[in-house]
Amino acid sequence: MDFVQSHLLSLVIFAPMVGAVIIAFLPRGEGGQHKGVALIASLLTFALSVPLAVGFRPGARGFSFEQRTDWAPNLGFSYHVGIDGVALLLLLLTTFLGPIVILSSWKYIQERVNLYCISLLVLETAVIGTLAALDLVLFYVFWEAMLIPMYLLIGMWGSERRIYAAVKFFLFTFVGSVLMLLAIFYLWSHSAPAGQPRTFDYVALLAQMPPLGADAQKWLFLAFALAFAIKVPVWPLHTWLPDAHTEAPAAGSIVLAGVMLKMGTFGFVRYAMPLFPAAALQYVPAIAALGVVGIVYGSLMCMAQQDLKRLIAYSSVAHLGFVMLGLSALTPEAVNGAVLQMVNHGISTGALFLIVGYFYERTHTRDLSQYGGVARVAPAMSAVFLVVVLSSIGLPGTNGFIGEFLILIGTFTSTSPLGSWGGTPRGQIFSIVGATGVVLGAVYMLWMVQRTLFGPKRRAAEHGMTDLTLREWVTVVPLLVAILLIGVYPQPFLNASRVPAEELIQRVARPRAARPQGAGLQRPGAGPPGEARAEGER
Amino acid sequence: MAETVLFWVFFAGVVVAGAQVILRRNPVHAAMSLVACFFFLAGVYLLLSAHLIAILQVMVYAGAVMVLFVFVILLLNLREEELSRERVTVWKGIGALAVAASVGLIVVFALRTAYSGPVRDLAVEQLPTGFGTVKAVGRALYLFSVLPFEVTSLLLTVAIVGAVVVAKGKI
Amino acid sequence: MEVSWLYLIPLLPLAGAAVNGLLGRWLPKAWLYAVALLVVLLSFCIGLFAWWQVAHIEGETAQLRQLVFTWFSVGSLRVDLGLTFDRLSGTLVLVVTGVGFLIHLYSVGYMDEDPGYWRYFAYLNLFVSMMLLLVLSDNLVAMFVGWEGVGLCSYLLVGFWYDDDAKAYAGRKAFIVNRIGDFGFLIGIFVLYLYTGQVSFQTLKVAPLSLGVASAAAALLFVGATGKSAQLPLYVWLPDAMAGPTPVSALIHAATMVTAGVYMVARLSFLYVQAPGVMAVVAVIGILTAVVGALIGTSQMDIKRVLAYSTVSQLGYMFVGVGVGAFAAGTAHLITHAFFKACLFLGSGAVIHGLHGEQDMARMGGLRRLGLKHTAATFFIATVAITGVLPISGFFSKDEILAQALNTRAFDFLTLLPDPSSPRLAFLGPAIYAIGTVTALITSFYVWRCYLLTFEGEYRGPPEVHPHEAPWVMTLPLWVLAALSVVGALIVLPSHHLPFTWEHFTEGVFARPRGGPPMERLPELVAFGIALVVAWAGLLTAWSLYAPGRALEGDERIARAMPRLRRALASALYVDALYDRIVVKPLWATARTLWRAADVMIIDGLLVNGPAQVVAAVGSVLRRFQNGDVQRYAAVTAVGVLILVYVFLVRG
Amino acid sequence: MVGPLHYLFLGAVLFALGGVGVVLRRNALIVLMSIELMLNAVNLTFLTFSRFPLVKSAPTQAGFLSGHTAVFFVIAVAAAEAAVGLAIVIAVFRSRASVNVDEFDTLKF
Amino acid sequence: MNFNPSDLEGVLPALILAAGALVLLTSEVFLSNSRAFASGSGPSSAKPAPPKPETLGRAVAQPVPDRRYQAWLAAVFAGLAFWAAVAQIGDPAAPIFSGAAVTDGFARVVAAVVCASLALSCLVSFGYLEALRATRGEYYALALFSASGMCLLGQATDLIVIFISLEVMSLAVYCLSAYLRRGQRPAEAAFKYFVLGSFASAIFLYGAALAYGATGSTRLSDVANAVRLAGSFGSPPGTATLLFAAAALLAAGFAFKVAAVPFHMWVPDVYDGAPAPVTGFMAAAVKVAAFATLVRILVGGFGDPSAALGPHGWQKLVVWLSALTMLVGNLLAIPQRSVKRMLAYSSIAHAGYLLVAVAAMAGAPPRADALEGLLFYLAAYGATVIGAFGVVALIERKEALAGGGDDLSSWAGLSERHPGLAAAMTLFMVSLAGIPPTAGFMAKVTVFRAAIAADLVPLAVLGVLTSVAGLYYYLRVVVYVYMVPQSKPEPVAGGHLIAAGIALAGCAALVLWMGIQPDTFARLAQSATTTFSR
Repeated sequence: MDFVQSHLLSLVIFAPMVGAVIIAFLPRGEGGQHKGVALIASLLTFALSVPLAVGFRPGARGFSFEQRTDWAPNLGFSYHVGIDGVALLLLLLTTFLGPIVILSSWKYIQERVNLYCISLLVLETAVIGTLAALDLVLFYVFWEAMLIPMYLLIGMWGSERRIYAAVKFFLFTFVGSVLMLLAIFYLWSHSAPAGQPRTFDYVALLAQMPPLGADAQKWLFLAFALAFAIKVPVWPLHTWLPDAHTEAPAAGSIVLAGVMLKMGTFGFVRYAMPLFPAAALQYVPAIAALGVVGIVYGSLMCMAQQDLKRLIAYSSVAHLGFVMLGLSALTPEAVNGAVLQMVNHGISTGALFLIVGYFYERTHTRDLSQYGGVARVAPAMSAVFLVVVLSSIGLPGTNGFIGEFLILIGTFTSTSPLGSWGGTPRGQIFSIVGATGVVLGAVYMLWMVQRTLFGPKRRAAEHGMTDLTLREWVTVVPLLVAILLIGVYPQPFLNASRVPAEELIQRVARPRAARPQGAGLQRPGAGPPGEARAEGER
Repeated sequence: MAETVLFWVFFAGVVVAGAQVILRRNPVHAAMSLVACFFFLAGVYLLLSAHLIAILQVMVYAGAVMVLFVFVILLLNLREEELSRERVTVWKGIGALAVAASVGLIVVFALRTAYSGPVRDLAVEQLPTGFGTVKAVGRALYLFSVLPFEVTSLLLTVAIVGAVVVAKGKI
Repeated sequence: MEVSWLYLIPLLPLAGAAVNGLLGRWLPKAWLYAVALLVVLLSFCIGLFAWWQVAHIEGETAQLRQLVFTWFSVGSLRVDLGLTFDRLSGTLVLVVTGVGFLIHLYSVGYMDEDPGYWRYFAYLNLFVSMMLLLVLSDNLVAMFVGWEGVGLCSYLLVGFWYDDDAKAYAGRKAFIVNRIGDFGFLIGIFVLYLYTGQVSFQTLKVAPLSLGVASAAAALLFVGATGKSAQLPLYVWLPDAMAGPTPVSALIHAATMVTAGVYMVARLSFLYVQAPGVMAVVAVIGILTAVVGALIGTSQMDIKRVLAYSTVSQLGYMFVGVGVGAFAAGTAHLITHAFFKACLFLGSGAVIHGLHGEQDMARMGGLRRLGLKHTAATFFIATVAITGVLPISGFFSKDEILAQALNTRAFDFLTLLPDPSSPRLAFLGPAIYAIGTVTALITSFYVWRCYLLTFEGEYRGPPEVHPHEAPWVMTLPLWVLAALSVVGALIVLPSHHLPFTWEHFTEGVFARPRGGPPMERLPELVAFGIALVVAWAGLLTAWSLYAPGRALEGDERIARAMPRLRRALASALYVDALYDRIVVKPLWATARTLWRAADVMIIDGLLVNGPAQVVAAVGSVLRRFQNGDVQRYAAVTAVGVLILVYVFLVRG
Repeated sequence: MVGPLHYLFLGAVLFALGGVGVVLRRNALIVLMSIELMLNAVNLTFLTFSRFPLVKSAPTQAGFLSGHTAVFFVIAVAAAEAAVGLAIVIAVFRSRASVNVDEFDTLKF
Repeated sequence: MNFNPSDLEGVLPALILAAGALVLLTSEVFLSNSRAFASGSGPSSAKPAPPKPETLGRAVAQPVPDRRYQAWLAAVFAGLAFWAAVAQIGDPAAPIFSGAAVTDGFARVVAAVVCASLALSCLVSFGYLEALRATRGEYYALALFSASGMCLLGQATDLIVIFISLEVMSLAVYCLSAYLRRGQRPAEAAFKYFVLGSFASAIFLYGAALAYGATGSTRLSDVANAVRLAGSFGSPPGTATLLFAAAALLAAGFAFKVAAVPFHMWVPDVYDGAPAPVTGFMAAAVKVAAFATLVRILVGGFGDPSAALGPHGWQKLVVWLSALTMLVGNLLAIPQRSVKRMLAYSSIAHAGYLLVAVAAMAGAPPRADALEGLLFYLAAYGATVIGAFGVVALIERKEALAGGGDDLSSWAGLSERHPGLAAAMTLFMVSLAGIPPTAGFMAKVTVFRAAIAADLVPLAVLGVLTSVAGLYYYLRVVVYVYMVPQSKPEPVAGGHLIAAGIALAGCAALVLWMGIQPDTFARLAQSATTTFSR
């Protein structure tokens, strides 16, 4: 038991991997067994991750469930894992989605099932590892280990243009990460004063790295940011996403949208911004601007799509634009909102892809013009779809609202990090433009809903469109519960991210001295730019 | 004085014969020119007091290697029409120029300036030890070049085996 | 006063919605009806109980409060799910649950045969719950939840018969137009939060605000109100929203949801009085909406559309009320309007029900004598109330608004431009009064036209349709509402001293507008006289054109006299087409163009695949160099040697 | 008086001739011969440097005549190379009945 | 006497390999005789598993002596030599044969990698040769000979010894390239390799002669001394320029062997034309030996920054070579349709990455982390590329019989026919692309980390960016293996898969091991650098 306690996080990381190894040794061609093992492994992972959530102290600074073992002392990196609130949330999201993902394609995937299950499980391990890693090389290993299983998922079980999409996905994300790798090396080589042992350890880097020059910081930040921005994806680095999503099988899309994209935003929170605070502060206006562009642009793109999955993919661009906007606003509201929005997007868009996957299983088309009248033949599925769509457009009472609201209000009140344009704080402009995304979101999402669910029955609905089966219910109910739970009682989630968010803001936006937290009022013109919001005058 | 004359004779011989090697169309002629070239070179070696090497040059090169060449030429039995005209492409020209230029650069920048001081002549300095004689070279060989010597034996084995394997009819 | 049971008021309908929505398909019909009706009734009873308590507390603290839980709290932002039951919200709770219950009851009859009845009642319950949350919430964010929640229900109910693309579209349009308004609402919240750090009404009330901030916040919030309450320029969704079942139109698009904007402005009266300029805008928008709505109403042939434009118009009156600072008058009209407009809509519903779905007044007529006695009678009463030909509820509440507009001094100190020398806006009040009076005439005209065309004269419908009266579950609510339309007059009697009048009752709830107490520009009795005359003028005009037996002659005469105007009005002044041309189409076209040009071509084609293709092309060109000629290879090697030698010897 | 430079120059010329031959001649056998020329040029250079050393100190025992031993080995290597080279030429000739170097272009791009 | 018998211990791996080669040669003599009679009366019963005619595409009825033990024997000798190298790994460095060679950690690691490559290659060759009915003792003997030459190259510190060892290695490899007599390709490859290789050795040798001229010795230590003194007061005035010329020519000679652009032209044709197992051996072992020697010459001979060469000496040049090599290698690999040829260009690209490590080494004393990185990279690349060519060998058998080359289309649908093979190939491709958790990634880590630490940031950036292009063509193999349905009906030639299976499994295990637990290898590399004898 002691072992379990002290290795809990590692167990969570590698539990799916164990499942994958078992599957690799099972005889081929026995479909049920593979899926069964995969399901058990993912359920076990989820079960193991529950104690993480229970044992987590939301107020604690630093990292919880830390474990540190020698890995390659001669090369200077170690196996160091641990989680903070943000990582915990995303980790839970991942383990939560794990069984759902495996169940989602239970029947649809009939070819090379073993490889499919292995890919999914390895992917899960890689994602969890990415979240938990506290050593930069370890992080990078997991980061890139995500690529291959995803690549196989898209390329082997995807639709017509799957190869193009898979290769594009791989290359695109790879371009960014290799530069990050170099930046990691640079950090390593400057991690200690000359003569002292250098380190890849994130905690140690934060604590003891000698300050970097402004120029170095800038380039390093850009290298990290590029890797993460591609993964997010930030406009204009997003074009791999629609292709990947469109061609991937449902499970692939769910994982991609549900957890993988979050690795990019997570990277910003965990690495790019805290490691290079000065550069981050310099670039947050640009990032925020890109986020806003992403929101509006992504929404407009959605309106031009005829392909159901492509539309949702573009909506991801818009949603993650919100996250980027929130992160760069650097106010407690916005950052917490952004973190929550990561989770929200994982649940909502994951659920969207899940249900669209069910559509596709039945109709074998993603073409919106083939759909229509689904609500008549599959009312329950349509209702679920509608709820998910509503969550996706941020209807109050669903999870989406909390995230978008916090991000927008946080951005609106953000002053110093984002600067101003001719006296108008940029935060306000960004927030207002970003809020148009809320309107546009309703426009395209409800348009999509109408095209699919409503209206007279069209070809797709005529073709053996059946309602949710029991298995499918099992997959959607947890998602619906999560959507409503976060929508109604988000506080536990926000508590988890509170401390990391504070630390991030502290590090980036208020580097000089610790300033009082809490109620901040800023009257325009009350202080020179760079002055943080003053305490509670009203 | 005789040395000078001999040198220039050998020089001309080497250069002309060498040039013939790369100019003659017929490989038999080229091979014969090469033999001539080797002989002239042996002469040059003698001028350099490399007696043993001069002998080896004649024996190994002119005697063994060139016989092998001629043997192969005859074996292949190339007919006249197969000895088609040379085609000098752009890149061949560039390559030839590059070779010439490289060597030229080495001559101009490295070799020309090498002997800026007084020239030592070991053949004169080390006369008692017998510069270049069989005995002296043999001593150097067996006392200080054990490893290369042994490796050379390895090399010759490889060459024999390799040549047999490659030239064998079919595998 | 803190109580712990207030949450039951919105929660019960929510529970009903959950039960009906999740299990409705399998529940016996009667059970489902019971659940749906009982939860609303229970809410009503609790509301009544609470109202009774509140009514007995004097002064500004006349309210019940409950902090249900802290919804979320981040940084300095703290959003509670807090409920406040004061005299304003309490009364609205009663209206919502009361009228809501009646409409539920009515729906039992109306929707009985629809296969989606369980869905319908779930939505309706949900709507009541959300509306109650909107009304009761003690802060802007929670209000926004209800605000969007009712929007959602509106979306679901308007598009209830989603098989019809047009109806689904109408629902979508309602939601999206509302969202545009909500956008303003959100930004308004942000502005208030930025400058005060607060979102709850209680603390906002005492927070000092500069004129600019107050104006910005008030204006932005009002944008939300224009969306929700169908004011210019965002009213276009409401007529289309008539695609939903008629009880829905009655409840959501007449009695409750669409008045949320008015409620919000009244709730935030403390904010609006700090922004007199915005109040002027509210009033102007209100009166313009009123007159536009009324004008369009004159030329509609669909009975529900007539009522829809009428609603738009009446909402305009309400905004005039709150805009001129007469919050009590505005909200009073809200209440009375809830009664008579619900009655009208339900009446039209009964007609449609009786005619098996017929909505075109051209195919109605004479229904009073064809058996729809109750319907005709109640419709008549409600018509009287709305047109004000007799001094019952509508007469007084509307007149009070117009009088207040005439007499207000809220605009006396306003100038048109920030420049103090620019013209003052003191004329605004009287101008609004004048327009409002004309509008009243038009209103009287078109509502009577509607009544006459529907119930009087000869039946013009197809002979195979046999009109029949609705069952008692439908007529009962009609009668109750008709009665309320009459009795409602009590609370709006123009006496400031009667203890039961609305104005008296809500003393202390609303802030006082700046500019001092109203001055009497016209004697009260004269104003009454004008109002009566105007109402009767409308009635007589309508009679002269649409008197029984004349069938549709009136319309034809108008069309002959003013063909272009008539066409324009019948097409709702082409506003929809205009929006389509300047907003909707360009937006979609932009999206498509941007996708093709920016995304596919520039970003993906040029910047992403471009380099890849260039690299591939360079590779496949370069490989030609590797032509298999060993001497070329040797030559390249020689060149390499040359380079090395050069670098080492010459450059080294 | 003939000095070391003359020998070195001769070596260089011979080396260049050999190099040019490798690059220019089509006949595979002549290409091999050219390589032999290059090796001989190197031998000449070795011998020259061996006789006319640049270093001021007296040659060490190991260094003394190491140029000659080097040439000894080079001759051996050259012989070995020639044997293998000719064998390969035979093999090539067997497969395509030609010794024209520029016709050996099955493998390309 | 300057010969010390204990010096032989220092060249033990080479000795074992040479001995093994002789044993194999001798065995062939006996074997052929005895079998010639035994097989006179029809197919021998001592042949338990005759190659299946249908898998060979050609029915050969004539009896063939059973030579299947040869591969295992060769592998055993390779293993012995490997063991000999590893057993000495911690011993102190010592010059042997009066300074003509040295035995140090670096040499031992090089020998170990070479021997491991050899062992794996022998196993890969087994099935290939059997399927083509081309097993001969000479093949393995030549392989062992060339490995022996490589081991010597790794420890030679005398230019003449380097030259001769180089020739031992090269001649053997030329012959191996031409070993098969199927179609025109092997002989052509061997001829090109031979001509260009000899050309390059001649150039190298000329450089050696010039170095000899400048120093009066062919010992690298003497060269190093001369470099240290060049241009200074005590040294003869002409020395410096001679040394520069020598450096240029020596560098050119080994730039050719390591396949640095523009000395790379031979690589694609030779790799393409040679039998796949030989190509794998070349790519892995020849590269190791060549880089080891390049390091010996550049670091050991010219490592000291002299006034004329600047503080980093040849670094700038290597940087340019490296940049060019990475670019050209990756660019030209992209349009290839033949996996073998693609791997050839990829090997050029990898030479570029290895040159990054060489460039990062520059300085006095040489940067240890770069040297470690180089060794690690070489080992990782070796394991990967032998595996990759091992798979190619299995795929290629059929085409090789007909004298053709492979094409991507022969790879389509491999994962359905041979999932294990497909997985292995994917692993190797992933490793070549440098993606965790594989050896290739860790190799990239060690090399580029060293480059960054040596302030070669632009080079490192170019390196990783070109590796993205690399990813593209590696992925294309995976695409065909996993995602493109099989178009050609015929399966991969089966039979004789045990040895190849062991070899591939070994390679895969190594690739994963180095990727997941690189510390073992990093420690070896470190011990190599701590006792690196300059």
